[in-house]
Amino acid sequence: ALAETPADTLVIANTIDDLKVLDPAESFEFSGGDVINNLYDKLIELDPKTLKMGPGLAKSWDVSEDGKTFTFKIDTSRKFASGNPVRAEDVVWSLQRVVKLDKTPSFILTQFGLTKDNVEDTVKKVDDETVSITVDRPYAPSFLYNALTADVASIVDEKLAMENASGDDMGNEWLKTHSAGAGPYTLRAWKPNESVIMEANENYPTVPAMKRVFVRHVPEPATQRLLLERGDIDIARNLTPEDIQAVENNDKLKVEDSPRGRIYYISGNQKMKELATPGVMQAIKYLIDYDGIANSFLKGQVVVNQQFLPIGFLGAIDDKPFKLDVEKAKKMLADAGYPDGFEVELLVRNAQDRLAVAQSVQNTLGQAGIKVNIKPATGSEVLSIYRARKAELTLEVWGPDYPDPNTNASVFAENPDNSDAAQLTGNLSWRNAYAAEATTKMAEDAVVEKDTDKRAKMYEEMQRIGNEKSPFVLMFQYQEQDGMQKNVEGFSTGGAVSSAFYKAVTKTTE
Amino acid sequence: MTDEPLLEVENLRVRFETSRGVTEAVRGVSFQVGRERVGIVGESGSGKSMTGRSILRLIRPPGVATADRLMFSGIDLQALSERRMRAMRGRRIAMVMQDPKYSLNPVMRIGSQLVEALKVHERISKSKARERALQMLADVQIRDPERVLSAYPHELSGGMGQRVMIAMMLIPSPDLLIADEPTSALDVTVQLEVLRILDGLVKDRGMGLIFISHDLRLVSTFCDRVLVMYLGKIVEEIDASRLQDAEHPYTRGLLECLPAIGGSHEPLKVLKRDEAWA
Amino acid sequence: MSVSQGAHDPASAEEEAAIAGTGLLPRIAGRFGKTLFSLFVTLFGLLLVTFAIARLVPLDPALAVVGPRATQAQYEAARKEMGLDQPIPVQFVNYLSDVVRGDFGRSNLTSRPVIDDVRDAFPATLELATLATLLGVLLGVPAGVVSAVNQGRWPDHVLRVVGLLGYSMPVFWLGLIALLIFYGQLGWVGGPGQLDVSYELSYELDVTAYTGSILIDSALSGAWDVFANALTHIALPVFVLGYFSLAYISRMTRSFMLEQLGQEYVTAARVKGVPEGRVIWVHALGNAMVPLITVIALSYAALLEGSVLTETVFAWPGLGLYITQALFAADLNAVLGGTVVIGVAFIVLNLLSDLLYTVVDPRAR
Amino acid sequence: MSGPQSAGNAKIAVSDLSVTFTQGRRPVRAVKGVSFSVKPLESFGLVGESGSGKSTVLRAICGLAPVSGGEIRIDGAAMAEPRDKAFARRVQMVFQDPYGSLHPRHTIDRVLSEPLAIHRFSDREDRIVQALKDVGLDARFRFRLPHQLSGGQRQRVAIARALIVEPEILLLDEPTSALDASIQAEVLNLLTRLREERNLTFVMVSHDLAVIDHMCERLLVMRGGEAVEALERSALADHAVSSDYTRTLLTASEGYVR
Amino acid sequence: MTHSERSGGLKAWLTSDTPASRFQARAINIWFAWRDLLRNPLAVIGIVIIAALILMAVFAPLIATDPPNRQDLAARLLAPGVDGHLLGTDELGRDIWSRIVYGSRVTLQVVALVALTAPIFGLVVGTVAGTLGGWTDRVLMRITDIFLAFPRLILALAFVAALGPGIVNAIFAIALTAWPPYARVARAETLTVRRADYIAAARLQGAGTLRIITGHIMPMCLSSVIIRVTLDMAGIILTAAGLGFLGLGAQPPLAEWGAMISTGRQYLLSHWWVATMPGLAILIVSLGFNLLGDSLRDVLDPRGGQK
Ligand SMILES: Nc1ncnc2c1ncn2[C@@H]1O[C@H](COP(=O)(O)OP(=O)(O)OP(=O)(O)O)[C@@H](O)[C@H]1O
Ligand SMILES: Nc1ncnc2c1ncn2[C@@H]1O[C@H](COP(=O)(O)OP(=O)(O)OP(=O)(O)O)[C@@H](O)[C@H]1O
Ligand SMILES: [Mg+2]
Ligand SMILES: [Mg+2]
Repeated sequence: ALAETPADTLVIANTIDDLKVLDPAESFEFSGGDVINNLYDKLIELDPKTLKMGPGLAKSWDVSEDGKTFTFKIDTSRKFASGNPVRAEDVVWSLQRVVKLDKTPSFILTQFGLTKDNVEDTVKKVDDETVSITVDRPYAPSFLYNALTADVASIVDEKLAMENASGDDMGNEWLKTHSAGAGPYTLRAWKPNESVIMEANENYPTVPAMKRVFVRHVPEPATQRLLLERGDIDIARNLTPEDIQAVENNDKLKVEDSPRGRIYYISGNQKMKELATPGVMQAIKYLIDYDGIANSFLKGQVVVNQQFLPIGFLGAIDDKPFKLDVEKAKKMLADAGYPDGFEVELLVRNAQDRLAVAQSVQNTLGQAGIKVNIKPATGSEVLSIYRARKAELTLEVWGPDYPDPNTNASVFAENPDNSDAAQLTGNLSWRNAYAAEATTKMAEDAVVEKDTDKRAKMYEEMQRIGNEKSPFVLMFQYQEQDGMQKNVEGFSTGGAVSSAFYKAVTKTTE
Repeated sequence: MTDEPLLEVENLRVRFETSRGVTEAVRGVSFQVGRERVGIVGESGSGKSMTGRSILRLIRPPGVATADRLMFSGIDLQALSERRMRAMRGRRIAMVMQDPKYSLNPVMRIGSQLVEALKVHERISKSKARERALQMLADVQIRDPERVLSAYPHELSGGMGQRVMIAMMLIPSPDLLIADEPTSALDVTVQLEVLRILDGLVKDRGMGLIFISHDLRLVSTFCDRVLVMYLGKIVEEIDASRLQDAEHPYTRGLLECLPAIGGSHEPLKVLKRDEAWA
Repeated sequence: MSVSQGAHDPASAEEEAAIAGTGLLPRIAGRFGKTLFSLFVTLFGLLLVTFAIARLVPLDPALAVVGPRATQAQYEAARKEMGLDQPIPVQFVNYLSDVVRGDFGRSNLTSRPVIDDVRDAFPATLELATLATLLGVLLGVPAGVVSAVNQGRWPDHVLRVVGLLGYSMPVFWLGLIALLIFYGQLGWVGGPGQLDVSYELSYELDVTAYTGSILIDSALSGAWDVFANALTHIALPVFVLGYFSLAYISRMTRSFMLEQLGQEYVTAARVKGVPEGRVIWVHALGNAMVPLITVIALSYAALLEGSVLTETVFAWPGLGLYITQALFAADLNAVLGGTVVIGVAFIVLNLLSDLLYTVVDPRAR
Repeated sequence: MSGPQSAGNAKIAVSDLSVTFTQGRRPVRAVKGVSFSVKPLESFGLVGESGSGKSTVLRAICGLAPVSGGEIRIDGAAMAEPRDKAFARRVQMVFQDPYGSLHPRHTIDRVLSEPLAIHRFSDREDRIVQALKDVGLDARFRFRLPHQLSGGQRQRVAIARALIVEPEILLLDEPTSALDASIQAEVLNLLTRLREERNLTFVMVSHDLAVIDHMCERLLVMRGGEAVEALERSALADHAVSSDYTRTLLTASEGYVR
Repeated sequence: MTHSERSGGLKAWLTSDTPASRFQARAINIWFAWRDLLRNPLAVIGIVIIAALILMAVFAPLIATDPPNRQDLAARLLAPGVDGHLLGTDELGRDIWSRIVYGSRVTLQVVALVALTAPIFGLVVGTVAGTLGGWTDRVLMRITDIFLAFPRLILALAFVAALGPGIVNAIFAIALTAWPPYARVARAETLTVRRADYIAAARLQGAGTLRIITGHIMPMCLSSVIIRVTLDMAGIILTAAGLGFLGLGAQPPLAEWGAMISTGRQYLLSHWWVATMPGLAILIVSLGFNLLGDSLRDVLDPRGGQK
């Protein structure tokens, strides 16, 4: 309470230590998304409230008869924050740039058949107001449109970026720490592990009410709560259930829940004899105290979701076939040939909530005789082991990359080549040596299914098959609980499909 | 010179109470000192230093010193407040410590230490004090007093350190000087120089001197009177000149066990200690 | 029983001949040159060890850069770009030659040159460590002296227990509890971080970054409100770290003072009639200062390097936190760079304490 | 001045010995070209004031000082560098400071049994008991630590340690300067007796002419690292000395003259 | 005199000034140090705390009221005293008192192992460097300096990161970072004794370098090293706890005090006891070691002015 936050400034406490680059062609972290989403506009934008697609830098769009060529009409009245007008060239350059730079998130575009070699021809300026994208197969249009709402498809100010380019990096080095977008905000300052300061983009059609957004890195939830209670910040984004309870009981504050796209799961490596034995992974699915966890130490932070699609996605279903049932699981284990259980290692990232879940899992699996040894490791170590197919059980989290069901189906239910040599290191099924025979074909077909309803049905089917066959024990979907001052309105976390939006936020002063 | 003794000590006792038992370092010592040279001899550990220190009330815990009477030129030293006692120390009674190597502050220049000895007792300007210090160093036969003044203790030889120590204690012109083995660290040649200085002071200034040593031959030739200590007690008090006639077997033993140049090469006589002496 | 002082000083004859000796300055210069050499050797060793550890650690910097979704090809490309495909000795030579040119590489955690990151983080650590050490010295030395003078009596017991408590308290725990009480409950001090969020904005706008230290910069810029706010924030971590350093310094002071108070020159000073206060605070402490300087320098160095936990608790954007996070994120350039900076700081402090030592102790010249 | 003597029948022959220490970077020439020789079964004295290099000469014989010139022969033979166990069996030394020459944490028993162990003596138990008896120490001192002994008792232990390996030569570095006169007499008597019983050759250092006169047949006066003159014992009593320095030493040892 | 010890019983045997055997000589020394220690009230408190810690670790199953890892999600975050949970329960509904009791085993293990390894290694390095001097000294001390200049916690972190988290690795890492100060202490002490006459005497006796280092020099360095070890115990406990706090020490579900604070800190505002109780445990135990170490120095350290 040393000072109230300024009326035209939105102050947010968040953990942003994962923020490392702000170039939309490269950034692939949650915090990066929260920033980039507000610095850049894409061709197609999501509405902060409804999260439905609407025009962005493209006024309208269309798809050709053969379903392979998409055209976008550019809104040339828009300007970048630098004052440069938004041109068809910028759009073409930005999308080609992603493919050419070939950074991690590029697959979101390259999965449509765009390659370094063909991108000059497949992404083209038709005229000053029109851009066309030609894909290799007649994909479901919703698939491409959804992909284009991802951060990686942000439109970058070519002139500004090229002025700051070094070598042939297309401005990559400079854009890591600067912004060149047409979004509602521009980057004023970013101090790694400290803060991000954004200022309103004066060239944005509807200038946001919050002239400044200040995101402060505060790693401790308890600290965030204190800051919130003292009025030092407007929004606290990483509160624990206990803190949330306190915030709820505080009449100056409020809590807003929003489901996020991240999925909590445990996977069993099919290279391990015990885990590959039919019935074992199914038994484990009955050995998780889903409700106990969701109602105690993760209360409010997660909702039980036993499917690979988060609620909010096309094709998501709300089936919850599993619950803690030790007797049943014991029987299943006995049938599988392990009446006395076995010993297994659970790889888990060294974070508090995950360790708590791991300990609970250790406890309940132990009740059926499965002796779990928790192996905590840093994030990148977990990843190395996991990617090398060397994990046994892995407790991990998966976040969708773009708001289309394929983002999850392609990793949970599709495995084009289960051999070690294939090195499909980004694919969860491959990492767990799960061939996904029953669903691989379905997933491949679903992306070219033009009928959205039919497409949804296909994903529902894949999930049900997964429940029976996959070595993925899907447990929860994240839910973000933000504590905020009562007077803050219009803040959106982006729900399950996107990142935070600040442009609609207002603060009423009493 | 007055007849009244400068210092009167009666039944002085020093006890150390430690966890491993009680040690009585000095057990009822009485003597008087006038403006003369009084020697205290005795073997190591006989309580010579403790006697000297307790006169200045400088026995540190766990040691405790008591006396029936401790008078210094009419002042009861035991009755003085710590502050008044401090004024006595250095100014009226000074003590040359046993080993100059450990008795000078190693991180302070000799000059500062000398000046300090003056300044705690007199209001005196810095330059005046310096002058006096130079003079004092010259008095104790230091050849290059300027250089010594700006030197640190470790830069001095043992003999120079001892003379500096003497200069430091003499600079406020005390009435009584307790010299605790002032020459034991010195070569025979230097030893005699130092003694000559002390001798001069007693003669010229009328200072009283308590000369502590274990070297019986030295004490007998240098002092007027000798106190012989054994296990914390004075076993004999005798004029130095009459030492050859000493009666106490301990004193005699000490005298006889010394080898002498040109003496016989028979085994030396050894002292036979008698329980009754203690 | 101590080894008795030999009856003769074996070095006296020689020393008599060389009272004045060579001047202080050339000797210090000679020492300096020698120390400079050992500094380079130590630094080289430091780099070698750091590098070895960095390569031993099963963390994969390339993987950390490309992230979980990367394809094998992207991963390989990143490895190549970072030079990780080369043999390790070659990597080390490359790294060394970069470091010699002042290039510590780029942090993949922040995408900035490590040097820039360190330049941002170090002042925060320096501020904290300096103030904490100051507090530790200003309170710890007198406490230690009083304790020694009263050995075995109640002031000694009280001061020792207070000191030992500070030495026994996990800093991170003390920090949390202090934060809870003084910030959470009482609101007397600022919260975690270096400034209130609102002041952080005005810091961005009104304060010129002369040195990188918020306190100094805001004072130089005349932004006194920012300065005052920064003070309320630094107060608690300084107190927590300062308590720790106080505990250590007072304990060492006590032990050095006990040693000095038993020396003959102290008695000699008393014999001269020097007042007790001067005996203790000038004579004894003057000598105790000699070993104490090293102790203080070491504790200062330890604060510079070791406040990782405090920095975590107080969200203090300092070097310790930076390196720790870098370590967790497999950001090896940052770890190496930060470690080298701390190592250099340590060595420089050692050097300084060496020099100070020669100033304070004539025997060491 | 004593020139290099014929090493023919000398037990110890030191010729033109120089020792140079380096202190910091400065070289300190502690002994500058000293020569003397000691006949078998003789007791030889070294006198001089503090720092004159007396101890250094003894240490050089034992290989404990950096010899920069000259040579040392025992029974006409040069010695191994560094000194070996065989040397230890023949030459032993008693140090100046009884407080510093006994390991403060070793019991007397350990002090005496260690050399026996090193030289693989068999009947160690008996030898220790005998050694204590030889130097006139009660057996109950055997398991005490040095700090529980008086200076004279310690010096006896040091002597016992030196004699327990049955050497031929005993180097004595001011064995009584740290002791009271009364105890000095006991130790000197002890040394005299043991020398006769064991047929030892002594080299004894002291700054006290009287002690040297009492103990030694011949002596060398040293000053500032150099030999001033070599004398027979009888010369001292007769004041038949040639150098001024020796004369000063002689007068000084008679006490203070008003 | 000689027979008095037989008649006077143990006490007389221990206070005799004429020990009759090596064993008795040693026992007498220890006895007097012990008596001096007991005279010091702070030391007694320290000894009591450490004794309590040891008893707690040994009899953990008897003292604990619950198995340390028994979860009960329904009874999570109970306040101290509720439902018979002496110090309350943690986020998974485990009994905090029982976890603290079992945690004492981890703490004791850390202390014991580090105290056995690092000082011995440091002692060897320091005495060898100090005794041999020259190049050996220079090389060894340079290595020591490098490890000393290395940020300690970060070095430990790096080692743990390299070896993988876990209590054994944490102990190893702490030991690896803890030895340089011992090496320095030992070397400094060696330098003061290596010129002593008793070392020269041993040389003259024909003793080899190995014998001199192990038999003559090491015993002299031992007491400074032991004092430092006791004083460092607290630091070791705190470092282990710090590693636990950063998630790199003992791994779940093993009850380790630092890790308990770490998980408890997010409940600090609403459920203070979860982090505070293990914090107090660390505080008390390290205070115990500190009190003992500090007093031990007064008793053993020849510089302390006693004896
Ligand atoms: N701190 C102490 N604790 C116990 N006993 C002590 C202490 N200081 C001195 N003593 C004892 O006091 C006695 C007298 O000591 P003092 O220093 O007066 O002897 P001294 O005659 O001056 O001997 P020296 O010729 O060796 O200087 C000794 O027996 C010694 O053991
Ligand atoms: N280890 C050393 N390093 C440097 N100088 C030394 C060393 N040992 C002795 N000296 C010097 O050598 C000279 C002779 O020393 P030595 O000990 O032989 O004299 P001493 O005649 O035995 O004197 P004292 O009577 O004091 O024992 C002295 O000037 C001393 O400073
Ligand atoms: Mg004395
Ligand atoms: Mg000598």
